[in-house]
Amino acid sequence: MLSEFSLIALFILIVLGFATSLVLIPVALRKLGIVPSQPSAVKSEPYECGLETTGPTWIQFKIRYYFYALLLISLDITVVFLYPWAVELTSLGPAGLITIFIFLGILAVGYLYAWRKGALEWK
Amino acid sequence: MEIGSGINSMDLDLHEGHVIEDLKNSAASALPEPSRWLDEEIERNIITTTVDKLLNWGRKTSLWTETSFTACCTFEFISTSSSRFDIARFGMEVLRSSPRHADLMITAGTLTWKMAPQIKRVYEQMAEPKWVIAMGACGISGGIFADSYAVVPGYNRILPVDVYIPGCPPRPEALLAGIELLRKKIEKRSIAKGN
Amino acid sequence: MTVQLEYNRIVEALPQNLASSVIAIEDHGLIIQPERLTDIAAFLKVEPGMELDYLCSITGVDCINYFEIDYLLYSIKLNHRCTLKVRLADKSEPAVPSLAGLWLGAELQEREIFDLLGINFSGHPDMKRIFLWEGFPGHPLRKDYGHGC
Amino acid sequence: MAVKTEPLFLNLGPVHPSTHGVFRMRALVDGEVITDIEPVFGYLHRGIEKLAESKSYRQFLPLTDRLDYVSSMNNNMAYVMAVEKLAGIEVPQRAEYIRVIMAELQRIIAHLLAIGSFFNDMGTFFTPFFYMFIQKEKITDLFEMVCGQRLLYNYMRFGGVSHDLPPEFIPALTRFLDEMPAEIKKYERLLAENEIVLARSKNVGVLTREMAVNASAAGPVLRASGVDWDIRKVDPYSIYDRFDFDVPTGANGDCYDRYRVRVEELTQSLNIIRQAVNGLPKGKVLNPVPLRFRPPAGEVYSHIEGNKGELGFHVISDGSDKPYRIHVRAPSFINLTALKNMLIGWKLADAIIIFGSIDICLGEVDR
Repeated sequence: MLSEFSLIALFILIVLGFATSLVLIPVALRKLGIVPSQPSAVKSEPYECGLETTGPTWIQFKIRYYFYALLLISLDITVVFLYPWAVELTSLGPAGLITIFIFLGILAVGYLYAWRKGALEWK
Repeated sequence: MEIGSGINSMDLDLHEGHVIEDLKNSAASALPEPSRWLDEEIERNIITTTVDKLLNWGRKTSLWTETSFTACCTFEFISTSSSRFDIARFGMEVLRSSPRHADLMITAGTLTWKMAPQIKRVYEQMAEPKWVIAMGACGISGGIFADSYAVVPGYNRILPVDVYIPGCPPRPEALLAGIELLRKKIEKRSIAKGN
Repeated sequence: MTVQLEYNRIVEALPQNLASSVIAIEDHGLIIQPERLTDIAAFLKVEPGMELDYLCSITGVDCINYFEIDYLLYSIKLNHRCTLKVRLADKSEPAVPSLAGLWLGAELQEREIFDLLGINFSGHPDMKRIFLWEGFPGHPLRKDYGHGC
Repeated sequence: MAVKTEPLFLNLGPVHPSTHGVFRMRALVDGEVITDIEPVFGYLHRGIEKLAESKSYRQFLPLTDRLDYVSSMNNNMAYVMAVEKLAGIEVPQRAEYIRVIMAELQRIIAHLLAIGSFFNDMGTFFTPFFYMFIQKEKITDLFEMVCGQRLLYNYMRFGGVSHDLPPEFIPALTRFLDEMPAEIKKYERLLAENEIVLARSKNVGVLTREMAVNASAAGPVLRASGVDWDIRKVDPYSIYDRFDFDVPTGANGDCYDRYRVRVEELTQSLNIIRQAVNGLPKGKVLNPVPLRFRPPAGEVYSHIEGNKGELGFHVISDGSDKPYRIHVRAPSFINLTALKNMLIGWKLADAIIIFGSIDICLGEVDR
């Protein structure tokens, strides 16, 4: 039983190896001096159309952006739950269908509530 | 205009005025072109290794241009990058407006002293390896406006320039010839020189 | 055809207190005293026969012994034009009342004349240099400004 | 739920992809809505008017090409007509017709670039721009045939034009005139009724009629606000009174109307060129002017309808061979007066479109 999972473990190893190597290659090239790298103070400053930034940038931002992000995440998670359901749709039969609709109904209530409260208006 | 935390636009103007005056006083003579190693044929003991060849091939065939265009040459550059003269044959049709993604700065147009600090700052914020093409007579020597009180007589006062392209504006063919010169120059780069 | 408004017709239409401030009538423009510029301009803007509601362009000229500023005015409805001229003999502290209150179009052009000629427009909402940077020595369009940088 | 937010100060700075050159705006932004904006000029100020005082009349001609480098034929025509009016120089009929043909061809190029970059700002990454660029290259070939240059032509002289039309010019021009309407229809199909274009430009950046007149706006910006003011009709110069064409005006002065006025002006310019080609007389093209050209002392203001608005040259001469003072009435520069009123209250993305719809050229703004 355990051997079936060995493929998945191999897959994870390859993915991790690929990801870390992508990150480490530029660092290695720079350390070996193959790729030129001359960091300077001006280079690390933010780019704002060729000028220094003025005024504070860590400021109190509009709360609207935060609402949008919350709504987006809540709806994204539902999609994650729909995948396993969709794969096993035939074997679950009508019972599965009903449970999913209950699940989506609860989410729809939350979404409509946010909509009514005006979280989506952008003024 | 009030900018908040006590600054108003007049303070900004004064600060920027000082930056321009300092740059104007310090940029009295032309910067040396970074191409003196081009003619060092004599001590050719360092053969360009395959790594050099690979890196130089990769860099010269995908030069991304920084859109720091100022004046009339802009439209001649756009003509060159449009479908008729097609700069895409050189892998250069990508125009980057942020210096972070660009590795070639084509200075298309007249440079005034008020614009000089910004162009210098954008150049310094570009990642190595980077090159500069001074396009047009204004880029080389201030061109038709050389004796004006507000024009920098040539980009090499503030930037190390690699290739100069004469013309006012230079024809697209001249621009492509300049780019061909730059590509030859990139082929000669080698890690041993450490640049 | 944009007809040139005859200047004596303007002078007759001006009320008594303004008519005295007209110095001379030249073929290129009506020369008026700088102090009464805004009153005359306001009058010409609303007077039924004139209605010069469009300020086309302002030119500043450094004639050696005085500064001259020409205001070219159009009437869009009646399609005629008129040029007002102001001459400032005092070259050390040249100042003219600003027309930015009457025509918004004057705002940037007056800043340009302040920047390049050094003529101050009193009452202008944002009187500062427009083309050159703060700290630029002198005003380039003056005849005594050294040539070149 | 009004939570206190602080404004962010932002530079839509000189090095910016959609400021049509080196224009800069200091913006105070609350979230995305612009609360205050201040344009900063001067990044391309080359002091052309000061250079004019040390150049002869003939030497100043190439400098006028570099004023609004997208419409150098119009700049040449305006300057040359001003000096001719000052010195009373006669222009042969054939030269007048050639000047009208060149000026209208230049208007087509400038409007194509204006519309193309207007859609660039809207986010269509260079597709319509390069469609219109194909037509622009065709006109550039026509100009190259006539005067050898692609962008800054220096074609006109005091008393006419420098070269006569080569024999292959008229056939090439008629070929262009025949295929251009189909191209304009292609743009219309792609862009005119596109709902994204409508959503993003209808009632965006409205310039009311009173504000447009008060802020001395000119050209398509003024006509889009409903003011029927086109110098070719209102004060016909050169031989424009011989052609019949109508002046498109918009209704409520928003970005969409400015775009529509420019598209209709394309067809009107084609119309004028067709009439000019049919009426083109024979004869010489230049009454030569002496080399040491000295116009009489005096002052003249002569204006034409440039593609961005009324382009005027105020030439003051003191009888010497160098102009005493040349002032350029730059439409791009004065059209920006109302920029602040048009931008405040809109989002940053809309501000870029409104700014693009005014269509300025930095060479003319900063001179």
